[in-house]
Amino acid sequence: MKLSRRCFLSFSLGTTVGITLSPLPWKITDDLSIWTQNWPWTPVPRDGAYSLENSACTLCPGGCGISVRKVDHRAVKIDGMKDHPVNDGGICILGASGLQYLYGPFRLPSPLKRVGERGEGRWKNISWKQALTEVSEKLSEIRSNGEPEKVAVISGKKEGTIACLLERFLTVYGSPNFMTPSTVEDSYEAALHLMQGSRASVGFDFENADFVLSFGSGILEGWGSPVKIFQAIGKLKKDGSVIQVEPRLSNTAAKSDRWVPINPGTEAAMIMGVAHVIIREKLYDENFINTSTSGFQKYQSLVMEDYSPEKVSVITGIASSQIVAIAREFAKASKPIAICGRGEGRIAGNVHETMAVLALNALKGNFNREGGLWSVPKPDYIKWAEAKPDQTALEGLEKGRIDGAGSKEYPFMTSLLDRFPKMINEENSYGIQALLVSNANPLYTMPDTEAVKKAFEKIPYIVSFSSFMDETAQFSDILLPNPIYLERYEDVPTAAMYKKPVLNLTKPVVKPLHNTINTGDIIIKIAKSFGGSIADAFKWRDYETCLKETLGAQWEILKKQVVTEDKNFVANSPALETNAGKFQFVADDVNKSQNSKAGIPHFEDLGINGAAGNFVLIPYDSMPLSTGYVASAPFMLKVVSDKALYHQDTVVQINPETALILGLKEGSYANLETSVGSARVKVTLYDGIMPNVIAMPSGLGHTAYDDYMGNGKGVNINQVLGVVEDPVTGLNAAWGIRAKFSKA
Amino acid sequence: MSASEEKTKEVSEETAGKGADKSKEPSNAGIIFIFFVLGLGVSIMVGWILFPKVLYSQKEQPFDFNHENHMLMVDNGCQSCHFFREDGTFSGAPKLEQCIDCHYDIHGGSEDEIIFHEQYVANNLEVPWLIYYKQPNCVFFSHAAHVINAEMDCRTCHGDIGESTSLPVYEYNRLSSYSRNIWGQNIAGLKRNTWDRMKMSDCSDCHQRNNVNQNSVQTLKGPCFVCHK
Amino acid sequence: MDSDLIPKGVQRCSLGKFLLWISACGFVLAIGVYAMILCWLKGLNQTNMNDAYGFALWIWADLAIIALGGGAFFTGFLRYIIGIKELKNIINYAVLIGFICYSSALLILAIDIGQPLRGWFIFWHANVHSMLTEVAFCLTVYFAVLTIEYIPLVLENRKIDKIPFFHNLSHNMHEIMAVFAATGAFLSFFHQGSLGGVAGVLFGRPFGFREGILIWPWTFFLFTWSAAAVGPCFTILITKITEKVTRKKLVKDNVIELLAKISGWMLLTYIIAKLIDTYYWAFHTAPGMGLTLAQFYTSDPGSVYGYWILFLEVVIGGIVPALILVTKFGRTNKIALWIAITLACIGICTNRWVMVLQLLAMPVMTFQSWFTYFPSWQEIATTILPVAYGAILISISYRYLPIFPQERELNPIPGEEAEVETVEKEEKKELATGDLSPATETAT
Amino acid sequence: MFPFAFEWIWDMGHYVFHGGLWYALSIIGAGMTYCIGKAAYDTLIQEKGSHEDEHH
Amino acid sequence: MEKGHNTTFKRYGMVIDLDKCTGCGACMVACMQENNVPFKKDETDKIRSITWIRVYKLNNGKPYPDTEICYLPRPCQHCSGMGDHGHSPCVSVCPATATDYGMDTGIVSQIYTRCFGCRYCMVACPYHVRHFNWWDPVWPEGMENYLSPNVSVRMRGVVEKCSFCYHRYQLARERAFVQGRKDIEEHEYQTACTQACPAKAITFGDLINPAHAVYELKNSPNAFQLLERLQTYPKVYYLSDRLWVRMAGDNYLEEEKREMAQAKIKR
Repeated sequence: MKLSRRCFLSFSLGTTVGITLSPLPWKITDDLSIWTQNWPWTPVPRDGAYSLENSACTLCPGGCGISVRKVDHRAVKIDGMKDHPVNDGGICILGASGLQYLYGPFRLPSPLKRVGERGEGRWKNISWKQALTEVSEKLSEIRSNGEPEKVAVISGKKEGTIACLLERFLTVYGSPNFMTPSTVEDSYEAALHLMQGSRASVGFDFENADFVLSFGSGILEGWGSPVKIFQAIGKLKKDGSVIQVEPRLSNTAAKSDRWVPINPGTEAAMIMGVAHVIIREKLYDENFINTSTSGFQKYQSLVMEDYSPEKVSVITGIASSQIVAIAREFAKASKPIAICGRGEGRIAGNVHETMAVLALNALKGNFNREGGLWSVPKPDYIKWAEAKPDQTALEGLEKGRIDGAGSKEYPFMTSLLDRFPKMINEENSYGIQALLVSNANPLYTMPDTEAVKKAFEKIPYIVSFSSFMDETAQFSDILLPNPIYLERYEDVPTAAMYKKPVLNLTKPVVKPLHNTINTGDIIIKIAKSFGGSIADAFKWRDYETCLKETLGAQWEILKKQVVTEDKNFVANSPALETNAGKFQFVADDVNKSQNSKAGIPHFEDLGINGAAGNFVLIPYDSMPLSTGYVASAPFMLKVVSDKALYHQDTVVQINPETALILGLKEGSYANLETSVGSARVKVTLYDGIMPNVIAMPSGLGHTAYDDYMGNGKGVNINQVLGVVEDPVTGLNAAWGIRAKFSKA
Repeated sequence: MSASEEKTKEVSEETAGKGADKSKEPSNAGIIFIFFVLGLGVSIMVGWILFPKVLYSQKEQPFDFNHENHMLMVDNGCQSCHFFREDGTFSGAPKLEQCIDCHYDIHGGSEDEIIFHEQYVANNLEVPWLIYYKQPNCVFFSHAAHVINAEMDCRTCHGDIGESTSLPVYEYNRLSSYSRNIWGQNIAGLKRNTWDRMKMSDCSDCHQRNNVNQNSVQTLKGPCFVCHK
Repeated sequence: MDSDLIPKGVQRCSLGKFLLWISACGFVLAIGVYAMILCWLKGLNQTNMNDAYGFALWIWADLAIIALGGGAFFTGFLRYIIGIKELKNIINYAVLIGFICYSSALLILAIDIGQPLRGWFIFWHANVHSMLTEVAFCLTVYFAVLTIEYIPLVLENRKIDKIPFFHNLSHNMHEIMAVFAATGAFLSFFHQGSLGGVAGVLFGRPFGFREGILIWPWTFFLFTWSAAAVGPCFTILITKITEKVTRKKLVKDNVIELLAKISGWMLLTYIIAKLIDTYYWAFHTAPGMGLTLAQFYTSDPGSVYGYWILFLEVVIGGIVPALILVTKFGRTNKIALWIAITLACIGICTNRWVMVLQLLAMPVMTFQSWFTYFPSWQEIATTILPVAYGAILISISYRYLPIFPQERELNPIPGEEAEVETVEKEEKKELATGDLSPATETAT
Repeated sequence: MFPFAFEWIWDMGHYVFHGGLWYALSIIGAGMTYCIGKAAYDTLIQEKGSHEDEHH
Repeated sequence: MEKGHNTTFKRYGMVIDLDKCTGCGACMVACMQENNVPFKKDETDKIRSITWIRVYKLNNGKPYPDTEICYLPRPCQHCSGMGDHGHSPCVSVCPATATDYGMDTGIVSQIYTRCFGCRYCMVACPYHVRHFNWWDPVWPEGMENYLSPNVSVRMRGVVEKCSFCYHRYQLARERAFVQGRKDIEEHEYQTACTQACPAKAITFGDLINPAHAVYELKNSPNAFQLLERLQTYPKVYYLSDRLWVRMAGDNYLEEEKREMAQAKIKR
């Protein structure tokens, strides 16, 4: 026994020595470490042939060119397109995240039909044929009931072939209700119409200006075409100066030469105060005033009477000496631009404020010239044969728009989406039977989410063309997913607030990943299914043909170079189109029934929602948080500061003084309550904000998409913000809301 | 251990201590030594012969390919099919599109060509070639730097695959999933030809010999980033 | 039941009681092992470490137990190199404690790295400029030495000793133990130092950075010195605790007092060096980087590290125990000794804490604030694991191995005179051979 | 650790560092080999328990 | 340092104009997309969130209304260490030589397959540019399709950091080789953040080549480096005409701050 044990021990020893002398232990040790270097669950990107394809970005109205880097058929990177007139190689955070939208799991894979209750999230895959048949049948049913006006469209885009196809369809179908979300551009458009008589968009030549006086505009927070503006401001910082007037030290304020804190909502008074000093000291461009304007006297007397620096100082909280200094600086500059429109311009604002800013620019005559403010004509390349509505359609069109745009009250407006929920909820309108939503996500982006949802609940049939499972898609009855911009053709005629008209073409850089159909094709198909006058208005075989025919000679050029720009574009003289042939300080096309000053720029306290509460809640925008149709991509959320979103909580900024009074500390929870809704938030102490003002980040609080895309992260600011109607335009003029704020 | 066993053991130890069984010792030592040698032998066999067989797995190429034959028909040597793209990157194994340039139809009619046509051309599928000398994902290997800038011969790393008439068996390491051509043909790590193994030390040895960018602060050899990504 | 394994002439508790105690420790150990496996399988996301706290609780525990385990090398150094014979009565225990500390430290390191299967890269692909390489090498090799020092103890188990080979092996190892001990002391000097170097060489971290000579920052020497000073205190502390637990006197007072005296003087000299170092660092090194002592020990938001921790480390954990231990009263008074050795251990742990955690908590870029961190349960469990493991190993070793040479003499079992006789006989023999002379009062 | 590792350089750092390391390793290695070898020799060849008495 | 300028030895570096930077984060996203940086469902715990370039928000510490803020993008500083010997704080401490400094480019590399995750380099770096992969990188289903083959995806348990888009340097060199050139032009090698920056605040190039834009920019009186007093010799320079921003770049004693303010007044 003893021997066998010893033998066994000896055998083991021999084995040990032998194994040690063999490659076995050493190779296994080595191979195991190599195994950790190639864990099968860590993805290995496949290599292939590299290529670059240029296209245009459509994620925001900025109109930038992009270069998509591809490896074989996969897109791996989006860069800015070199030498593109708008972004010249640069790219914004949203554009750079584009591929996450392309490859994200929150894309809609195929047409879907709702199975469970609305918003429950239970869907059934259906074929395109079935989907289109169902939508066509529903629409023809409504039309055959003689109620074609009860079909409405919400389109995220105002211009371009898709928007025009949708509008054209509605027209021949018989509904006037083509609605688009309004932004500060609408307010500018209205003001330009009132003061110059033109139907034009506004453009700013920041690149060549030498002074920018901004009244709360978040020009570095996503305003206009961000990349263009970033580049211009960078240059302006070297050769000129920027003054930012707003209650909060935003990024724009931080980057400007001077931040002038102002009582929230009183920017218009400040604009008028600056005008006052300029007029009083006769610093304005006399030649321009005399030759190219009308109504100066009336404007002057109002300005001189009501807006002395002392009076303005009381309203705005800005020292009168500072008002005088700013006015002098503005007047002294050779190419100064004054702008208004808060944040990134999501909310249209009070038209009188916009008019005041136009008037201030007019004092320096800085219109339609280098370094000034331009009126850019609407794109005019869509020249289709006029659609001929039939009798049913004409009857429907006569019923007038549900949102009141173009009515006696708001004569020159074309769309007032912000009034839409109210009109439906108040039930004195004719109501809507079917709603088509394209490129928009109103259930998330519109103020007073609760009211919007209530209105949508009253609409029996909602169709969404969204590419993603967003809030509105989630609440729809049928989903007809559009391929995303990297998979489809579409004209992109906008470059927000850019001084020249540009036309981009977005084109498929990758094969469509999912079973999607371009919204343009869907409209053409549905229209054809109706036959008669409706089909007649859509003679194109498909959307691509339509686009090709519409663009004509430009098609080939655009396919090759993505963008065309009229380099020699010169805007019309500002005065050309008005009746008087001059820039009008006093507008005539205004419903003056409510207010004697309605036609003159002035400061008007429209009041803000909510009587209760000692605090003022203002939204703030930032580049990493998308507030529009698409939610922020995972990459963008990664960039969001922990002082805006912390785990699942929205973080609001308050002045340390306010915090002291309320007994709040950095990171404590607080309850926020407005007349619209309430929210539990975290607070961060920020010296760059006025006491008693609460700044809340917008773009958070999605309830759709997925966990990576911000579902359930923070509070949607629209849950606590309301709508204030501008008396002249009917646009939303709310800039904030009163709030109760207390320790939670 | 049972109590009785212990008792016997103690007893035997005591007797051993007295030197009663001294005569047994040498023979015991001999048997013990034999067992040692036995263990040594078995484990060496396992380690050197059985282990490599278990460690490496073999995979079949989709179908056979005759390099020699193809070399006769092209004008530009290896680069006819394995070429540089304009951006400097290397194309590697040809894509289906390239093959069809010549093989738009069945030419030779060999079994392999028929497989190629029936299974891949007909279905527009890329041939999933197994690449013998594919470096792992952590490596950046520039053919341009070696073939163009350093004017190296393909043979240096790929051996005479260009003259082969059929494809060798593709062997890969089950643990590390590396091709045996990278990991080394010889289990002991011995190397006869330059192309026998393509591990890091092989790259660095050649770089050292040719004094390629020996500028690392840490090793005074090539900086890691020259080959790693 | 296990009486055959228990050394002759000593009394041990019943096996049932023993197993109960072992299983209690085993339970804690099991939790630690579970946490350890979690860390290995799921990765370090199981911890609350973050990109600012690249090192955290574990590394502190590592540094602390290595410092406390320094008793092994320093006692070994004194016993075998300097030749202080009395220490033979405590060297076994010092070795055992050192073995536990070092094996725990290695285990913690194995859990702490993100890629345990690549851990061997530190040896194979060593970067000799890195203090961590030095730590890893010396730690591993010294652990081997400790194992070698511990093996003969195991072999002295009554049962094992009966196997001739092991008996001989144990004997041979004893014979050349001085060589091993010398190597161990050499290695230990370096790795204790290199652990100090870990923080001291970080020239991007003003809190840890120290000037020094050649490649060694002052912390290198301070760490070695402090480990040598406090290690014996920890050995005494554990001995005292063992005595309390076993309700027996195991080591004669003269041995303890001798060790305490050496430790006290070491501690005193260390603390003087530490004060000089702190002064130089605070008033020369730091200002050169634009920093003041007040910025290191501040009540700024996020910082819990005020001057109190400096006071705790230097005064309470340094000066006070040093002064107690250098006085004869302090060494001989039971309570004073207890206080002193406990404070010394706290002091060294605080020092290691400061050099790991406060170092990382302090922001270097002006626009950052102090970083906070609280360990996860997995970290705490794996940190307590060595304590349970140590308790088990000590218990088993104490029960079955002749750890304390003086135990039989100090705790004679009535009615077993024969046993006592043999003990006396053995001691006489030792005297005769001059190999291992017994400790006596006069020897000091 | 070994001269054939990629990182090895024949410089002072490696001489000192690895010199120390290999020195320590060889002492330990030699020491242990001696102990085991001698123990084996003593056990197998020499008379058992010859120094039973020397040991404490 | 200047003598090193020839076609083979370069010191790639960056000059970031903080007066231009708007803190928009485009550089961060461009970098993440370029370098296969993973993301998690919740990325608000910023000290466990991997971003090779991070934009910090600095403030002048003054109360309302005198508050000023400034954004500071912080890529890896690619320190050359004391005396430009390449012993940057992180390189010298790595026990397994997983991070290295190439004298040919001056770029600090990080080799993920070599790193075993001891995190000593993270501890050594005062800029916090190094990030640990606490989790396995997981992409939502389908998103792994955009991963670039030029940069390896990092596995759990290793440290990663900005590489100055070294793969772009490699690819530019390949192109140059095929075109028969040995060297590359300034515009051929630009990092992803530089290319993306909508405000054009980042300039990248060879700091010791007078033909490169960064050469002049770094000598501006408004230029400063982060923590240069620690003698890390970073290769990222910052520009700002605001004194408080320049002072925020390093630690200064109170009297030093006073002196700097006075010097500014005199100037």
